[in-house]
Amino acid sequence: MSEIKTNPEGTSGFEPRIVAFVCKWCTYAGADLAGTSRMTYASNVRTIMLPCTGRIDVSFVMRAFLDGADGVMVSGCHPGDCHYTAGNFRARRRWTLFRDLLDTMGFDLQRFELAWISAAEGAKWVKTIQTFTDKIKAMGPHQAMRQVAADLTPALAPATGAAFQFDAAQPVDPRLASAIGEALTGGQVKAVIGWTKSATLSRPRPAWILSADATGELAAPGKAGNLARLLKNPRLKASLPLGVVARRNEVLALNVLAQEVQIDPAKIILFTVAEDGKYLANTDLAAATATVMKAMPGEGPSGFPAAIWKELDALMAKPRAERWTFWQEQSAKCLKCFACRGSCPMCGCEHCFADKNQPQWIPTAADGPGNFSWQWLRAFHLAGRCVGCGSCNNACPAGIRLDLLNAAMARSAWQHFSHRAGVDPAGVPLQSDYLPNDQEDFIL
Amino acid sequence: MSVIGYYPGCSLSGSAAEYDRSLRAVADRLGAELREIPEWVCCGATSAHAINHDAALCLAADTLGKARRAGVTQVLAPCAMCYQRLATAAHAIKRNPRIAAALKEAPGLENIQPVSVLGWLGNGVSEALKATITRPLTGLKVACYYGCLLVRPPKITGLPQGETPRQMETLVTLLGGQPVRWSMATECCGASFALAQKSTVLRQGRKIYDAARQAGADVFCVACPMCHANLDLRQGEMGIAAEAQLPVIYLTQLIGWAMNLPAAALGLDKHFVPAMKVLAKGPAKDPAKEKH
Amino acid sequence: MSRIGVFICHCGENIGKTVDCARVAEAARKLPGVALALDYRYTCSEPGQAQIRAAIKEHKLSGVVVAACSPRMHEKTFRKACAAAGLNPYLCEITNLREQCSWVHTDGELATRKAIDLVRSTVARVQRNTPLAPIQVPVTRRALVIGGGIAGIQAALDIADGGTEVILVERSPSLGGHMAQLSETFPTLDCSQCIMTPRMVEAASHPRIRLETYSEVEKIEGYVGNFEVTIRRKARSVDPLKCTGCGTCWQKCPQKKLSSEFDEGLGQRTAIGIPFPQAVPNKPVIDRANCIKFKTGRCGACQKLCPTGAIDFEQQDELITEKAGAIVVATGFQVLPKDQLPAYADGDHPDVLTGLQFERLASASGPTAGEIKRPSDGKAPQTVVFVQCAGSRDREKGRAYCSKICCMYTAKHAMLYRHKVHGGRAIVLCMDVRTPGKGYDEFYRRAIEQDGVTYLRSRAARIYREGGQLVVQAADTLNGGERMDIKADMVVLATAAVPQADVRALAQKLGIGYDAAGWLSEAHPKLRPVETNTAGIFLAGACQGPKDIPESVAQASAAAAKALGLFAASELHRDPVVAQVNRQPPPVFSTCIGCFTCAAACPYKAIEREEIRDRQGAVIKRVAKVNRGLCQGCGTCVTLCRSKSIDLDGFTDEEVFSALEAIAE
Amino acid sequence: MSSTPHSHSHSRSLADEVCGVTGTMPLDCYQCGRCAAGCPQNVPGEMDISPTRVMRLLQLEATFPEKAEAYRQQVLSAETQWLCAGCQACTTRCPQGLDIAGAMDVLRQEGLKRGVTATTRRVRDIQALHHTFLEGAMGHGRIHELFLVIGYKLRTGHFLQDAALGPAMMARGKLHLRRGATADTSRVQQAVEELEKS
Repeated sequence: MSEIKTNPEGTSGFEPRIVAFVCKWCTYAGADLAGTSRMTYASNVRTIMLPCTGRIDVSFVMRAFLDGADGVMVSGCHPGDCHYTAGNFRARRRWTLFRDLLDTMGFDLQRFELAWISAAEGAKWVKTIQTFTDKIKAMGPHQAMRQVAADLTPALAPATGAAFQFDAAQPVDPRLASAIGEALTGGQVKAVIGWTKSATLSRPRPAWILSADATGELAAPGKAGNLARLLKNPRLKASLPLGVVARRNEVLALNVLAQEVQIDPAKIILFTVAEDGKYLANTDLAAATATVMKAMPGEGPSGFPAAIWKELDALMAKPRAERWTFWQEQSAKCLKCFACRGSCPMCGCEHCFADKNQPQWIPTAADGPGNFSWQWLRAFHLAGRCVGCGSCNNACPAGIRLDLLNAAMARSAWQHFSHRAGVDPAGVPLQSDYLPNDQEDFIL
Repeated sequence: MSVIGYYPGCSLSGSAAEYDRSLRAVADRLGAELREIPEWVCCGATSAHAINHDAALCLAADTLGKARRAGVTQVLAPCAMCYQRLATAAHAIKRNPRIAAALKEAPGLENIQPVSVLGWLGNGVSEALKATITRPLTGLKVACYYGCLLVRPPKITGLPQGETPRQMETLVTLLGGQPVRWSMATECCGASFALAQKSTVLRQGRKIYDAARQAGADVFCVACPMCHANLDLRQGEMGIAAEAQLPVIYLTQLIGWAMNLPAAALGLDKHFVPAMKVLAKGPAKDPAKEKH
Repeated sequence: MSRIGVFICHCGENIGKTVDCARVAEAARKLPGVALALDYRYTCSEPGQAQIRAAIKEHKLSGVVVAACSPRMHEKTFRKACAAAGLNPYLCEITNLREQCSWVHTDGELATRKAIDLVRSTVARVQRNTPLAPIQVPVTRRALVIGGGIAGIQAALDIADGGTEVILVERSPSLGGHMAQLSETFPTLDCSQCIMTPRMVEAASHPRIRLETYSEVEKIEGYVGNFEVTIRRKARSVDPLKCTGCGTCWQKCPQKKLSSEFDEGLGQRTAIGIPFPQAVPNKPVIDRANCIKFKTGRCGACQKLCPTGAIDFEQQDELITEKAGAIVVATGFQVLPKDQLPAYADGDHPDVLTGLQFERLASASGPTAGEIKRPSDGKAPQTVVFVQCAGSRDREKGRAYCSKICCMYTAKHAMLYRHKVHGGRAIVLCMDVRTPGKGYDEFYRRAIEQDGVTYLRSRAARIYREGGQLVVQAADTLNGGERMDIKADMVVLATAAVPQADVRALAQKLGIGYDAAGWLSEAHPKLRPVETNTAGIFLAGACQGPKDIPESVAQASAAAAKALGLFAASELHRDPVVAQVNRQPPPVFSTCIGCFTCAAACPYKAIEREEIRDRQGAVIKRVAKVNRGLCQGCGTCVTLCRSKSIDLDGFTDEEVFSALEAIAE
Repeated sequence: MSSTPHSHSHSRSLADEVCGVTGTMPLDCYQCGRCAAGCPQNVPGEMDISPTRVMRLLQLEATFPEKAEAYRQQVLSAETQWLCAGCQACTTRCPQGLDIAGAMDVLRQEGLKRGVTATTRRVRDIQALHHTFLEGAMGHGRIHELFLVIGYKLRTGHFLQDAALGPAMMARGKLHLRRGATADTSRVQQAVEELEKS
């Protein structure tokens, strides 16, 4: 075997670790072409080949970073060239949302590169990798991510913010009580989910009303919470047709659940209630949705207290590094009690990814990496689905600003895809859908 | 129409005075403000880039810098040579930051954009122009002669059709004139060789003249002082009898004429090959003609 | 504990020169779960493969990692070797140390480190691999051939003769393509139509070939062995069953002055008619855009005079769907339009022709019945300049490639001209003359030595008119670049061969690749020249790149052989890289909650709803189920699944995560 | 990315100089001759060697170090680059996108730098014109045509050339006796010096 050349300066100094996730048909072939044409580029990149950009899970990207990558690149076929016709279109949407999430968390997007590289573009592969490597070299090691592992002192500031509205239980609108009573006696519904006084808390708590004479226990719904989460209850099947005391929170949530085939709207009657607790009508989901839509602004994400957008703007106005620290301190408070999950009407999985260990999607310990992984992935799973009811905030014993991340995702969905959660029971889920001309200015 | 930087260049303050005069007259009629770049320096023309690359770029770049300080983002350079040199400099500044640095210019110099007379009249002006045409050049057969530097090389001028430009034809048609179809529109006239290598100028000039003549043209329409000088001054030397000679008229003069501006205001009396006898054929009466 | 065998290939010097393979093997040996690691000069060679087979048996390997060239090169080879030794082939993974390591990195130390990381990663992945069995899918014994030029016809005939049905789709009203337009063919100078038309008739009359002319492929779904094709039959305005092709309609059509596409604008045609006399099928089409009846509502002469009442102005486009097991794409090429060459065409001078126009001029069935007359005045041109590389080998214009056929057809043109116009001057401007091929160079020399054609080594600068006279600006580069302005009576441009304008759209429908210029991409430039990257779709002819007739025919037969090979098996074995929804014992059944976010995103509609019922038949839960036949394994569903209940065999989350974590170590 | 071609000779070749200034590589030329075919000056009695031949000589100079000197002499002492009118036809048409006119500029300057240029009368005239012009431009910031002509005539001794034109032009106000406005060029001069240093 002939002598192997080594150039000394090549091995000295900071050598960034770069992971590239590429699709099998275009970019991997393009990289092969660069080889067969004997072009040369920096050797820092470690490539992982997947069938399609559609297969590239954002968790892979985050895991690469957590495992110490200084830069991550994702690349596949140009739009229209996907071997599977549309995998890259869906991936594009995913990245748009993911980048906005990272940005909100103060993550430096410079370290996350995306490029369309066809099988014929060996030269583009070389150029992209080389430029990216040089850029990361100049930026230095990925300190921010190391910070995640470090033991941060949790921010112990009391939990305040738009979504925290605990108001004492008020007497119910008698018209609501009687309407429910009639429905139960008349047999239109087997049970009704509503609100009642809590023995321990001042604020109302959810209750299953099974007979007309139980309507006396009813209390007026507060502003917080979301009854839709009770539809996860195994009792549900036996209780159909079911009545639900529905405010905006419930109506929007029910739409998402209908869209995801979790409920059958035909089997649910809504006792709609205005924000001030006044009983409006006894209708089906479609009618209720129409009423809610009328009350909502025609623009912007659905749900969420209006005040939250100012809070979000204020957060985004902070320097990146400050945002990053803010969220690290927030997630440092997390106890991994999963109250957020339990209270969320959208978290309907019987076996949450967080409980899976083959593979382990998030570290189980309530430490830096564990908490951080749970926090961002929870928020990402709610992208285009969260209706901003704030249940998670109210449930979180540590008072983590979960609603801010949810709001950021909701805004991203609206700004890039004019998507509003919970307004159309028949709509296609945000990330399952795409438009050929979805924005992609961030992709090389 | 808005303000635009104006870079007359050396020949417009000398041998091409009528180009300058007619351009200002036309701009005035179009309500366009030409803001002359204070302290503008010579673009270096052929000679600078022929023997000193750096000097060529710096001379042109310096004027761009002055234009920026004059508060304009576009510089109109009527002379094709000046335009080409400024454009080349603008292009080079993008590629090589050292030039701007050497001139102690702050970043962003590359945003100052040189504009040719065609670019200027082409972009949006045409509509305004139409309204001002009161003496159409009906029946006037025009050989639109671009020469080299107005259109070449495409990488600099940004005109993809480097071989077959049509902007001048469009304008002449707009003036009511009749562009002839000929094949020497972008042939070189010999440019700066008038002094040092006359044989070139005479040979090329003759070729261009013959082509225009065969195409049945009454006049040349030009937008370059060198093209003008080489054709206007030397048709005699090319062995063309006086009566067969073709007047060489600046684009801006033709426009001015079509705007019914007096011949003198356009410097139409300054040509070696008299232009008036051809233009006077036009339908409308020429107020300036009586004076002659 | 797993027992992985790692085999590092030097690939002669290719890997070994840059990567220290011995060191990589040494590092691999230290990895947990690795039973042995060997480096070898050529692992893909028979002894190399024998080494793997032996090791599997001897060490009872539970997995194999081959660190060699790209998996796109030899994955199959090595997986076969493993299978031969009784190891499930999907327990063998490749690490790419050549195309993406040794060939692209110059620093040996860094390259070796990278190699070690990559091997470590693949070892970790293989430990998670599970044995997979190929999927069996049924095959529809019918082929779809797109394009009715010589390539398409040849492919259709070969497949049909092989005993399989063929649907031959041609978008124009007749078969024939460019070859039908040609006068004579090189290097034999036999009349193109004399050899072409019998093939057209043969295809039309073949019992197993169904023609769909004046039709286009609208949509393609499915996968190898089971494509579902939607074809648009454009309205001919003529009922092909009633029409006898008697010709009355086009003889009587008053709209006679339309420029003929078949004659490249040199001849004229009527609004109703067949593109050329030997057209197959011999059934006319109405050009609705130019038909007086359709434009003004008046006329209708053809309808009045048609003896069989075949004219049908109301006829509509028709969509039909067909099943096919394999597809041959033979959509051919076009020549660069003259207006793309402003420096040459001189404002579309009538006497500046494209090569294809000259073919029509020289063709006995052409507008001049084969006499060389120049379009402007019908005179026989005394000097003709043939300009090669008109648009080809032009890096600046994005066509750096050689159009390949021009050198030969230009020699042919010059010859034909000299034969037809005695005493005429034929001057060819060329940069090189490229004549590889049987009898090709002899043919080109004949043009010079016997037919007195003058070759000038020059690329034309510009073609313009001086007075009435065409002038070609040239320079003799073999004489120091002496400038020559050649006066010509006619100029023939060997305009570049370029891809069909709409080929990209078709490629996207088919899900096959194309290069920067727009030529369709083969699966491998040397070893798989007629396959595409999509199983069951093959290429024939010039849609893949410029080709002459014999090459197109050869490739068409090759594509046909591929298709027939596919039909030979009773069922297909597909790579088992498909998604599946997890199943678990009751009461869980599956962690899927049936939100069907996946189904909404599946490009192949491969995700179905399955209802899990109890003994009484009551629905316990509704979950997603993947149709393994339809699933193509893109994995989009896997990524979208929040409860992580779907996974992709061959690329499971576990495999990816372990590969990823191992890279980081 | 190491796929850009480089000359095989170790000392900087003329081709390298051309590449440095124009950003295009003479080694890419495939000698199609389109530049020569369209060049108005590539005619008998004008250019002594054709542009395409110039490009070829640059390739030879870069690839055959052992004969580089001879090739360099040959190309630098050609009249061609001096008779180039800079009309850009070649640059516009080159299918390989080479800036041939730009190469001519580089060759003139390399010639002057190395003191190797053609010495024919007309080349000296052309050089005289360029120098007079550039001095005028750098000196006064603007060119005054009359002074340009006078300067040129003093340099070359062609006192009678176009003598008749002068008065005729003055009569038409196209030529003035007194020098018009000038402009300050100190910045430019400093900049040029600085660039030449680096």
